[in-house]
Amino acid sequence: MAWAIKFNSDIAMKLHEYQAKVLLAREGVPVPPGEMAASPEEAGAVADKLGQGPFVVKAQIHAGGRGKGGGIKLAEDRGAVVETAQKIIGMNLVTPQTGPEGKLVRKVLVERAFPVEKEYYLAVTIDRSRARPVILASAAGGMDIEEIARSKPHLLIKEAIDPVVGLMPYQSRNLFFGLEMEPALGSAFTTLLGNFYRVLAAYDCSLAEINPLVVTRDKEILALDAKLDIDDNALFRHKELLEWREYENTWEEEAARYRLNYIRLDGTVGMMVNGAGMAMATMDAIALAGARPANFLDVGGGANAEAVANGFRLILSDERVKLVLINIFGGILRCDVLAEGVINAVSNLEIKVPIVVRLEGTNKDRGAELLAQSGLNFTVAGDMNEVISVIANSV
Amino acid sequence: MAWAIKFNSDIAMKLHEYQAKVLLAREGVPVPPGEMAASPEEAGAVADKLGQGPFVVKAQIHAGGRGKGGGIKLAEDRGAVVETAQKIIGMNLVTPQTGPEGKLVRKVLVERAFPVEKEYYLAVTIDRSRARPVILASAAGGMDIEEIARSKPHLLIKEAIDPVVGLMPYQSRNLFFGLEMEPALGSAFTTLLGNFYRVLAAYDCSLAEINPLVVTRDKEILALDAKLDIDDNALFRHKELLEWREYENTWEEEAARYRLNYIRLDGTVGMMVNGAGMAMATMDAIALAGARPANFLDVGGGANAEAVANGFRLILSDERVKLVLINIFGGILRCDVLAEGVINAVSNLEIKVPIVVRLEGTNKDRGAELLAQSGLNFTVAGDMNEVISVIANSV
Amino acid sequence: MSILIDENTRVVVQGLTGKEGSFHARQCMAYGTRIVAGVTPGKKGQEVDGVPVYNTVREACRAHAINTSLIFVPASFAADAIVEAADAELKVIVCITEGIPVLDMVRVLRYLDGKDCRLIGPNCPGLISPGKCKVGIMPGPIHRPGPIGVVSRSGTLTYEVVDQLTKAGLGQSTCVGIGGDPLIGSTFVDILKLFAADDDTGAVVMIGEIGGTAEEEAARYIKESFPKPVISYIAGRTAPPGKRMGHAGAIISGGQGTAAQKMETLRQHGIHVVENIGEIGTETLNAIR
Amino acid sequence: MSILIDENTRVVVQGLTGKEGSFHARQCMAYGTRIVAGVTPGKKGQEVDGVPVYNTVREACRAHAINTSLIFVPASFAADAIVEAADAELKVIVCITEGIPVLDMVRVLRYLDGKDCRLIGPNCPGLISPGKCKVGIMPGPIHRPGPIGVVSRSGTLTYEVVDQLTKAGLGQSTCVGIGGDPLIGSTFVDILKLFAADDDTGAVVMIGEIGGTAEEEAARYIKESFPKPVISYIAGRTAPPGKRMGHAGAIISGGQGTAAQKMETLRQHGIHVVENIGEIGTETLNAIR
Repeated sequence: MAWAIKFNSDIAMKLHEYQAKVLLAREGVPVPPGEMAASPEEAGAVADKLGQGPFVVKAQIHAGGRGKGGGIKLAEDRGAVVETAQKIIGMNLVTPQTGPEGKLVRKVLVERAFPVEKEYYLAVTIDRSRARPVILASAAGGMDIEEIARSKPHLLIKEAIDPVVGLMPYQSRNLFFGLEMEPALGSAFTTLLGNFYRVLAAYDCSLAEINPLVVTRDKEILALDAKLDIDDNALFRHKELLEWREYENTWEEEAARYRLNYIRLDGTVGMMVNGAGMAMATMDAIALAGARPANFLDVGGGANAEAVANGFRLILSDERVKLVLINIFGGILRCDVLAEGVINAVSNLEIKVPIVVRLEGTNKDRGAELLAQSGLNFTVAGDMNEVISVIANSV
Repeated sequence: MAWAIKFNSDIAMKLHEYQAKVLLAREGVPVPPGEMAASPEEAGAVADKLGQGPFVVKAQIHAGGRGKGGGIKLAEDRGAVVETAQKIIGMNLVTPQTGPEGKLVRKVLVERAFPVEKEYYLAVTIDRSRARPVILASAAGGMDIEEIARSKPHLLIKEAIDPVVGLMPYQSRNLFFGLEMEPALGSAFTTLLGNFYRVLAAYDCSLAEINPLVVTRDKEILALDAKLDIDDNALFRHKELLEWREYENTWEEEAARYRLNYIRLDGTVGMMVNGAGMAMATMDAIALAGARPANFLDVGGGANAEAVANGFRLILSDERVKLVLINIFGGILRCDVLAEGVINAVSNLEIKVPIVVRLEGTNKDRGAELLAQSGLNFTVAGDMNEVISVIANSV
Repeated sequence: MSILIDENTRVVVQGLTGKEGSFHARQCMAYGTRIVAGVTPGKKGQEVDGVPVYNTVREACRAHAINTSLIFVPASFAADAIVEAADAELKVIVCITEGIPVLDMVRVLRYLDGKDCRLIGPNCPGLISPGKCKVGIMPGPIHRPGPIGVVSRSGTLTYEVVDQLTKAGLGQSTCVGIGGDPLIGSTFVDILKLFAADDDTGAVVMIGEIGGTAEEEAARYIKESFPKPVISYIAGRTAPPGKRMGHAGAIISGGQGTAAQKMETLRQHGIHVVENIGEIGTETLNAIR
Repeated sequence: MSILIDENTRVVVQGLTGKEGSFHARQCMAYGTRIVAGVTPGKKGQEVDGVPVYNTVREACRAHAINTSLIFVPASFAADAIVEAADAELKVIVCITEGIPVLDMVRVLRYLDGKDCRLIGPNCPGLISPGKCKVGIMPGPIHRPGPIGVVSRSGTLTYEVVDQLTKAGLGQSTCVGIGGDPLIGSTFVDILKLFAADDDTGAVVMIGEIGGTAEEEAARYIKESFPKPVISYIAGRTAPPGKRMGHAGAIISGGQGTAAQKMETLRQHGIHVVENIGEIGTETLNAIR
């Protein structure tokens, strides 16, 4: 169960904490008063608006563990807010989740800080094996959910939601009594839970997470940190969220413009394949040949010549690429169309790296013929085994 | 299927047409502009507000077939509206559904009249056998649905709604294409249908009916007449609708105040029973004895002495009653409690009619003893067969 | 044998601390029913006549072996209570509560579709396997163990029938009140199928009433595949059309769902129909001789 | 024999008049599939290569004997199309469409629960019983009739495998692409159960990939009760964690759902695991000898 969460959180557009809190607040989930700031001046203005401190200044990047990397700081007053924002904005924040290269901080969230009495974990996501939304809650707030699931499974409460009836009152009670919250908080918790669960459907979240959910010393319940991931496939019905889309790097942004399935990797073999499973299998074959792919590029089972040309140009523009492998099993995508695309792409380019081509399936002979006539310099591989041996000999 | 509709329409609080249209309009179902008027003056004011005629003046009673009884009249202008309202308000309207006694008209609905091109039937109710909401539609608009179901079943389109997915677009298409509406009306119809279906859940309707749904000469779709019945059991979550409650007669209104299940009938045997099934069986037994019940009165399987007293007083205050039958099978309701209730009820009353009592079940001996000691004059029946023979001898 | 409940039944009462819940739980225990836990949110730690109370059914089921629920919670919470019991995988759920909105029951019944769980009611007196177990609100003392299965849409009318059966020397295997609402968890046919498989049930008395088509559906099933004699009574022959006779489901209209029609259908399908409720005991005795 | 589709399959294509729908319907017909009707709302009366178009599936089913649907409608309408096909009681529904929102699939799968109907996909190439019937978008000519059942989460990778099988002299009984999404209508286990009962299937090639636990569940089922040899390949051994590899379901994270783990589990459950995709044809041949 625990890692089903992680999976689903990844097939999605990630929102920043401040964006998530805007949406949560819109549905009636209480969050601390606060606003995003893209500069120390803006941060100061937010502090003015919020009034008296203390405040908290939080780096807005798409990765967790920000506190450990120095991305979350308390600030007693307006002056400290500006000073802290100065330090955080523009820093390269390294956390356990960013990898050693870190992430550049462009924005912070400035909020009022609250004295916290107790922390909880609360999330809703899709349980793949049961094909249902599931609410997860734990009194071990602040911890990573996978860590809770591993080390304290008895503290993880799960409520699967049947779409026939939705979130039922008894399930709220299972969670409330399971978390052993103070009786007086029952109605506040139930209201929060109902509103929080509604966020899932309202924005097609693949993951909605509040961690920690806190009870303050004044016995208020607040979403102190929040994470929303939006199902990519459902973005067509949430067009207003598209302006929040950010890409990992300019490569992936450009690929998205061409509707190509591109992921940047760290090897030297540029790879163009049709079909996701085939692309993964080709990566594995490259590894068997002792090399590593520079990218994952799936032009799609039904790609046309234009998609092929765009993909090929994208690969060639990557200076790390020392060899290009085109591995196509023609089904809907005919091999002659593939060849046309490749020829179009390179008509104005000087090719500096060796190219290995393997064409199989529909119209493979015609495709091979077109490539041969094009003057393009390339090596032919007859099947997957030949692909492996050609690459092994080239690196 | 057809008569499941009728059933469910009856376990409900009926709304007047003008009330139904208020709710439909609130959910986005287009209705003709109009308002309720309780006097000819008010009717004139509504006509002023609506502007240019022609208008239609419609008697507001809880029964169908109003047109046939003269309860629906066209009025060309304001003057005709006032005149027509004068005639209709206060009339005793007899329709095929009111019975020969008719119903007193207290209010009219004044609306703009529209030239109609085509009439349809549209309803949503609960299909008992499938335990689901079902949408019913027919191009034979204006007809009674039971009549359509009987004589033109091929014209009746049914769409059962699975609560897992709700009303799906393909079901709207099944209805739209099934009704053979003009293609240009597709989007207007789909929107109307979605809004109309939402009314069911929004107000817990046991029946929502638009008959006729019309296409006007200007190609507008309108709910020309509408009927909503609200599930009695769900009124607790629609308190705002309670002010619209009306009773058939003052007897039933008084019984409702005491939370008694009372229905006025046309015989001479006043009857007090605990439990609905037992009450029906006792009515049948009275018939076997050659008499007819003056009422159905179920004090409830778990009634207390107060409910019994209220029920007994209600029966005694009915001058048509020539004999009172108390038939109690004590379960939760103990027979001694029943006896107390009866004794309380009559302590200040002079009893002019014979009373037949049959007590069975819990504490029946103690109950009989209390009644015997009370000075009340009554006949004891030992079992249902004796009930029948005692009544047969009394009438 | 018997159906649905017996000596192995272990009951949680949802709504145990309420007036009705505590009263009837006491009556059931006095009859010998093993009521092992109660549920009332926020009242964990209390006891009712020695029965421990929990906040949720899940908690109760963690602490006790439970297979049956008896529900007394108010109508506005009853749908929730039924789903809570089903989610806890209780096999028999008896909902006494009356007045549940019909759209709530639409969702509940769809939820229960395909689940290994039998809902009795709502708006019903519950059920009793005389001498073994009572999970309901019927008066225990009128029942005797014996070969007659009883299934009924009505409450007190069932007591009348059972009383006559007992006085005629005919004990009962199990008596099931399926409830008077238009949407109920178990129909006549559902219960008849259980009686068909119960060796200790020799004949069945089926008490119907006006409204709906449940009796007609039962008649078809009985003729096709029910192997035991069935005696039936239909209440409401004199009920006027278009009026709701107490039970939400008991309304007749336009010549449909009438008692006369039901009785005719039952007779055509070989079922012994009793005209006079006062004679159902003796007629049953005659019919199964 | 074969599973799910054969000479008796009669198909309606939902979205027939679209570019993809008409192209692939033509390919299927060329392969010999009986496509008897198409559905596109508002296009009743049109024809596509002689196949009549209807406004609704219900209309199409009134005019023709249909038991299978092939769906090409856009993602935002696909959930509706699947439910429409199921409501018309079609027994096999093949949804090619990719990009259906996961919450739509939650409702669709709950709707299908307990219905006598098998959904293949979405986001899949469909299925083919070589020489008999093709209901999908795979290239027909690479297939040959024979004893190998193929089941796969992938599209083109399946073509690669089938091509190798055919070249190795191993024809296929039925090849089923179950789809790459996290929520799909039929799992490996669902399809394996059908292959288990199919006399013409002698062995199964199962193509898995990273993400989820479908392969592990299949491994358990195979060890417990699948009577035929299974050869498996898992794609994505070198995929980095936390990245979505094309298929919505193909992501690994935190040491879970990795190819290495899946391959280990499969081996432990007695399944022949192929390391090099280039050798799956020959290894299958060796494994079943």
